[in-house]
Amino acid sequence: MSDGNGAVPILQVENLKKYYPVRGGVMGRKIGDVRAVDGVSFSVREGETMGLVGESGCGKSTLARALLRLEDPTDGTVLFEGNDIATASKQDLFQLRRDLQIIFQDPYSSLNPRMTVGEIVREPLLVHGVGSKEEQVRKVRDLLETVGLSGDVIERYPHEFSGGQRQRVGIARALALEPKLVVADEPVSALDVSVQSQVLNLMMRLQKERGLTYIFVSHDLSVVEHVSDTLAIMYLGRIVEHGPVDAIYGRPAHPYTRALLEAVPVPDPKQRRVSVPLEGEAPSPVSPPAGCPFHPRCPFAIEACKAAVPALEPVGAKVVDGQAEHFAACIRQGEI
Amino acid sequence: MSRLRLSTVTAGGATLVLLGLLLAPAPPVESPVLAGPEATASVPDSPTPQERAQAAAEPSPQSAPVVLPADIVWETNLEDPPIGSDEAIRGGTFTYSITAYPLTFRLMGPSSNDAFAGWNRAFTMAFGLVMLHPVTDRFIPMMASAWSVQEDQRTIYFRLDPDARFSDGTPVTAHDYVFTWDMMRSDEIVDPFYNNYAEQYYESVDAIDDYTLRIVGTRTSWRPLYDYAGLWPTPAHAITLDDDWVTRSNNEFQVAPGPYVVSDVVRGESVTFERVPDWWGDGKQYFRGLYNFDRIQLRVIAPERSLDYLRRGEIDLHVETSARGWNEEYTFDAVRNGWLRRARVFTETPSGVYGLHMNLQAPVFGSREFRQAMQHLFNFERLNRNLMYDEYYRQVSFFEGTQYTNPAVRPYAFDPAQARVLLERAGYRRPGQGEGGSFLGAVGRTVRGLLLTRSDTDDILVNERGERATFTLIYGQASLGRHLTVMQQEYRRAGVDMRLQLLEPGTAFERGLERKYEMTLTSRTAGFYPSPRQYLHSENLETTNNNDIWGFGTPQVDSLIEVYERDLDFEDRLAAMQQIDEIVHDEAFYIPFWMAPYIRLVHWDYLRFPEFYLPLRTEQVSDWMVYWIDPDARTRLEEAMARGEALPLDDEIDKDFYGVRERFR
Amino acid sequence: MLGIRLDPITRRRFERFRSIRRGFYSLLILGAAMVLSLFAPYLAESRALLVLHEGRVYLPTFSFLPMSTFDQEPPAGWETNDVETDYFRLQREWALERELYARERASAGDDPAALEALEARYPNRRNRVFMPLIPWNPYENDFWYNEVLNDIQDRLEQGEAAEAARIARRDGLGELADAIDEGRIDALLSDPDASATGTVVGLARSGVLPSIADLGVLPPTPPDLRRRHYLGTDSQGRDVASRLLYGFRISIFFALFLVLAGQAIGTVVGSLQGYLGGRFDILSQRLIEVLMAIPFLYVVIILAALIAPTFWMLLLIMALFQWISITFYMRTEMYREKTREYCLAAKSYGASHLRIIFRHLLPNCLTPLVTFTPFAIVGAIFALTGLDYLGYGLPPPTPSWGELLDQALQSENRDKLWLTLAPFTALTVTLVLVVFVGESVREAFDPKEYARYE
Amino acid sequence: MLRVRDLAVGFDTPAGFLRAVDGVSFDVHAGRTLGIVGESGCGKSVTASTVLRLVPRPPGRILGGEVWLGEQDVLTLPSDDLPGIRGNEISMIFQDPMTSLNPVFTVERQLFEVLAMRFGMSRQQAHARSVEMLRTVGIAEPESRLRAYPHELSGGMKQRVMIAMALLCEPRVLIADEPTTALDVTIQAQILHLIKDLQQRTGTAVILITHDMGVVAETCDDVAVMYAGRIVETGGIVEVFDSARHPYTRGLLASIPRRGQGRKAELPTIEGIVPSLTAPIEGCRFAGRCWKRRTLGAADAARCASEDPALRAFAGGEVACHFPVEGTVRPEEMTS
Repeated sequence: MSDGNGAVPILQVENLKKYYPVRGGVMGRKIGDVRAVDGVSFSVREGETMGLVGESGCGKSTLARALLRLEDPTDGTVLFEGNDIATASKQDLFQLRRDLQIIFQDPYSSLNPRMTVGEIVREPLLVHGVGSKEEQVRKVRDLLETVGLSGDVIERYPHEFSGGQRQRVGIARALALEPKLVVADEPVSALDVSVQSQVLNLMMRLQKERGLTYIFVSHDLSVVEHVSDTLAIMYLGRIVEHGPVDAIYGRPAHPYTRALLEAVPVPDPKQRRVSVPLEGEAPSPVSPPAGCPFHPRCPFAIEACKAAVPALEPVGAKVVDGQAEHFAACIRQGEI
Repeated sequence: MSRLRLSTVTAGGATLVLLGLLLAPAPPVESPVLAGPEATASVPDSPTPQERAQAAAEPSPQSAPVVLPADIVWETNLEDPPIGSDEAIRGGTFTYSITAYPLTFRLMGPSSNDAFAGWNRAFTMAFGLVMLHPVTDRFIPMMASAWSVQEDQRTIYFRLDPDARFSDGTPVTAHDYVFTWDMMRSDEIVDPFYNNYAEQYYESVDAIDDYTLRIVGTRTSWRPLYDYAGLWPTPAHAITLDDDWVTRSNNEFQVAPGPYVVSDVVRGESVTFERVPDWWGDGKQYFRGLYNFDRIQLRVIAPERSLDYLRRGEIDLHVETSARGWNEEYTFDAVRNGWLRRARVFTETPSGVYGLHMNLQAPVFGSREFRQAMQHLFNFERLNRNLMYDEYYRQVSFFEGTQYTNPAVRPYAFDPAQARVLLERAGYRRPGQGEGGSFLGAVGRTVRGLLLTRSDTDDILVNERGERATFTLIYGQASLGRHLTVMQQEYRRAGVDMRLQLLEPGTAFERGLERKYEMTLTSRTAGFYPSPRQYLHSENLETTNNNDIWGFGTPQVDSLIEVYERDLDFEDRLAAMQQIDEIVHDEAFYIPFWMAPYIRLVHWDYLRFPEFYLPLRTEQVSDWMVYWIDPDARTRLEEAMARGEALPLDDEIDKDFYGVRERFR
Repeated sequence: MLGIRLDPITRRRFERFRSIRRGFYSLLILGAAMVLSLFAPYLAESRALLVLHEGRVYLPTFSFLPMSTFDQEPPAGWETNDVETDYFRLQREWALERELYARERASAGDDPAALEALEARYPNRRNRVFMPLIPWNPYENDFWYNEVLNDIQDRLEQGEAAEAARIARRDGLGELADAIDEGRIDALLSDPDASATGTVVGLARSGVLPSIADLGVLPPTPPDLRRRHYLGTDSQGRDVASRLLYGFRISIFFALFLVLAGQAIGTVVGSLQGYLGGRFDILSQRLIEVLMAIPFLYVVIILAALIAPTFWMLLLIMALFQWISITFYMRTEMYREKTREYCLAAKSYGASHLRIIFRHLLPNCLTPLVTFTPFAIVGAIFALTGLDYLGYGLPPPTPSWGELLDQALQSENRDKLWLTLAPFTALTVTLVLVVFVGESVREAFDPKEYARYE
Repeated sequence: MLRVRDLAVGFDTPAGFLRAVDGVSFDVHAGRTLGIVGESGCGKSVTASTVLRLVPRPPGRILGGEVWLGEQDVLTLPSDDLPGIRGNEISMIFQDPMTSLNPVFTVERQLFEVLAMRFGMSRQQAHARSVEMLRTVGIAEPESRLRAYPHELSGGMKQRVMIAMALLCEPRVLIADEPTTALDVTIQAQILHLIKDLQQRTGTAVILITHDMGVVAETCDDVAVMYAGRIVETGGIVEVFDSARHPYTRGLLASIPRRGQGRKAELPTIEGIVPSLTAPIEGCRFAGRCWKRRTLGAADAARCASEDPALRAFAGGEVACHFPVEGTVRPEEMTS
């Protein structure tokens, strides 16, 4: 997949897998696998935001962490500007980490409660030995001001801040090494609505100012729609639909995407749903169903769905430079 | 405190059980209870390999028919004075304490060697052929009226006393001795000790006729009667020896030749002996004045409660084992009024080696001057006066309590000045005072003072090689810790650093045997006849795990030991042994501790003793039943107590009829 | 706070701890006692702190001064150069000279020759000895109670009544000294009611002279200010107060070192287990279980029997077992804490494992460490006391509470209350203080409010 | 059905005494659902638990107010009578079903306890009723689920069990405290649907506490908006969502990203943070963050800062604002 509108794909993921062993017995023998991420491929263009959506347990957080090699992937490649993160040596990885940063969901547990805000933001600089002490301190102040906190807060501890302010600190820390790609793992899920919009605004401003590329992981479809350029929907460790936001929201090709969109409660009492969009629950990733993982809940499932895992296929006719942009993994995508 | 008694007989050992009275062996106490400073441990006293080989090489006389030699010369001894007193009055019940209820009334087999067994042996069953007179140390008749030791020094003929009867009236015959030997060797008794003893000591036991017995020992001995006259008669007619014997006879009152039989028991509480009516021994020369009570009741009483029972009149006699108790507790009215009498009776029994031992193979003790200095620094008087109520006597001789002590040997006096002279000769000097004087030294001492140890080892003597006068004393008796720490301070003041290490008693004992120590504190029990070979002969040097814990051995002493063991002339043996005693003293590797050559008695006034109180060779009151109950005195006491009147008091609590105490002055 | 910037959680906990007065004051008392015990050689020691002699100043704490320095008479059998000065006796000897001088000065009049003779007779009256509060080191055997009367008796028998009186007066037996000085002693000794045995010891026994009625006894002796045995002596005549003090010093520092060493090892092992997880965790956990199955006290006793247990050696042996329990807590703490996102964040910018463990995780995992430490100290004190009690702890004559307890519990000492009370009280007070600290720490660290719902 | 008047609850905190709920009044009617919305820390959960007098003491303290359940004031009842109210008259569902179920008992055992206590049922009766109830809340294979322990159930399943438990006693009032916050959107839709469905059948009054405006819009009949321990606006669902009068409600609704809002456009936000409730507040609690106030004249703005507005009736509801908003407001106005 190459660039469509002049933007370069900064990150290319091919067939990424992350399995967790299931252990048992006194000496912890491996007795099975949890397929948290099971063969995921996509690419992200520089300066864009890719939304990654799915319900809990679908593997989106694991995927986010595997991308940054916070977890060692079981298989697959993660090419960042041509370097494979998945297999990079310790030294290479150390250098690569400057360009790849992460923002976490929980602003409470993501900041070490025993370090001051200044120390927290400075840590990456210390680890990478960027600049002199004075330069580092100046840089920390700048960063904090960039994210909307006054530079005086460096002496204070996380517990003195509200959730939104903490998330800003987390963002400042992520920006300290001036990364190119930031993975935001549910960055606003834990925040109140009023604060959520502040943080989203900040993230969007930073993207504009610094040309950042985001991978935005969330379960909140409204938020994702607001900030993303492209979107990947995950279900049971796999991407079931992938494409531009408008295309997916406009015409979801996968039944799961469709159900997901319908399930989002709309803050408008006049648009109430009448029926439940989707029955049942996602099965356990330890023993996924055969065939299409979604088929047990899918209202459109047919016998063929049980046979094989459907591959991502282009949706419709929209093709840019000979490459499709919108994909869905459903054998009946054309029919429904 | 009377010497705690551990059975000293060992595999094949001819040591005394009830000293003098019985030569009969008893199995060793399985787990030695160590109590009090005088506690002793025993170690095997077995024949040397050479001796065993020698015995095996000789042809067995058993093949020849057993006949009495034609030229046999019978010996007997009726010249010695009686053991008991003619004043003794027969009758009454004597009540006394034992520490535990007997597990069995057998003398052989499992559990047959508890506290009660001593009484059982002494009063009912284990009546040997001859005994040692407890004052003259000569053999006198017991079950045998005459004996004849042959020239090979291991064949002995005995003529049995034809009057001897078992308690059921059956005559005691030579066959009963043969049966004893057979029984000792049998598997049915489940008793490896006796199996072993019978095999190792006796080559044959034969009845020539009903009243003539021949015993052949396994090896030549210069003391054959002592070694081979230990068999007692077992009533063959009353015993069926089968697999069930051990269980069946557990609680059976045994048929026995002695003056008493067990007549009555209250399980867990008491055992009563009753005198055999018209006992055959009454009237015999050496049984006169003995066994005066009609009944002896032994009640199970914990030792620490024994005095209370005495005060309540529930027992007649109490033996005080604590110096503190002896000096501090007897201030109550019954004692002040003379109703209860106290007597500290001096006796003389072999006491064995007891004290501090220096390992001659440890570098620090390589110098004789150094060892002698250690002797001079032992302040026995201070310990005795301040920790032990001045109740103990310094042990001196290596053969203390036997006839072989060298009276010329005197203990090293406490003399730090002399010790310093000797230490200097051994090359040890005070370290320079530099440290104390310099500023840095002062800082060093201060810092050390602030840390965890007092900086009091600075003044320890040092020799030219820079080695400090330091050694470790290992010991297993925790109760001696207080004596040793006082000693330690005394040594330290003289510049010698004695470190103390308390070990588990068994470990301490083992370490001694293996000579893995510098200084150790142990004791050994001793037999009536000393056995210097196992302690001092150079043959022990090649190996460890023997009683030569110091690693001592010189050709001179070796030859003296030979004299003692081979020479049949007592004077020669005596001279040799006294010389050994002197050499040991001069070599100074053994710092003898103290002993209590007495028994402390507390008894009601009606319990009467002969004027000599107890025979010379007495270790505990059950050894010789020379005391009796005086019915008149009983009446007198009861009246005095009823009226609250005092009885005339004794002038002297110490009874030293034989002048034992003089020997320690 | 002390110039160290504490992070807010620690600060809050510390403030909370401070607000729990019982624990805070217990900590202050313990701390003060520990610091004080470091100076034990200046509190309880038979060497004087300071001697002023003929215009010179001596500091005997820092140097060995033989008796010859001050012309003191050595004990029987010893030479003056060999024996360190008996400062406690020296103090009394010089005090006696002052007393006698003052007495005779009043009657000497103004005759200069007589004054000169008087001055010459008491040359030491200007000299001074300053003893520590407890003038006994913990090793010294004081048999004075048993010996002094015999000593006086000997002098009397040798016709040295003046010397006998001097000794009596020197050692605070004024009543007896007066009786000798006034020549009443012979009459007293020959009166069977006053002395049944005709000796001074008999005189003491009869109680005719009440001030010597408690003499002639063997150790342990009861508390007595005359000899400055504030808590009496033990069964070897050693000062109980002095031994308690040094025993405290050893117990508490031993416990402290032991716990510190144990917690350090336990923290490292537990942290690694929790952080690395996986095989390492499982294998080491099995090993720990094996180690735990070994009966610790028994092993220490066996080892103590094989090697002479010095302070550090015993510490080492016991530390081998001390660290285990804390690993469990550190392990679970680490397991929990390492999944926190700040740990992932550190990983994401490339912080090394060590940096993550020590800079990020450990400070957040210290709660069990701190809360368990006081209780571990209690355990360690108990273990040492127990070992000493059994006789397998520090070798004699090391002063120790366990050894004192052992003496106290000997049957012959059952009526010697001071022997029982002293170590028992000391042990109880110390342990209660440590437990107070521990409880308060725990409370301060416990995030839970003990709330109740209706 | 339930009338709450002037409820006030405070907590002792290290920072001082905190008035978490300060004069809250509302009514709940049979068969209707009242939504209480607000951001974290506004006092909505405390309000709910106070209705059942479930305030941990210490540090909590009920300072005053009345909770009328029919003719009974719950707050003045002897505490012995409380168990008769809880569960029977008023039931509660909590946010985290995991901590609300006892992990060491099976589902059946927990349901049985409720039934045995309330109705004195035998095991057989209870079993039958439990099966029926589980079926009612949409649990498949109720027989086997009864034998399960809580950890063997998924989050949605546990929440269903909680609802089943709450409904077993046929309460008059059901308080659902963030019942779906921990759940995925598809499951959330199912649970909300279930609650509504059950309510229609039983006529129970429901108090739904949530921070999600979408959920409120989807489910509730009436809504009360809380801010800093107060109700600032209340009214019918359509009225409040369509024409909120309070600047806070307006701001809150505007800051939610909505579909078709214009991707990556800046979201309206409410600047500042919730004031600390440990210090006494003069004037309007929202004054410090109020966008409307910035448009007012100096005199009016001063009134906001000094005078505490009371709830005033307005068309279709009540609002606590001196200068309520009317008509439409452009997002930019709110942000500035």
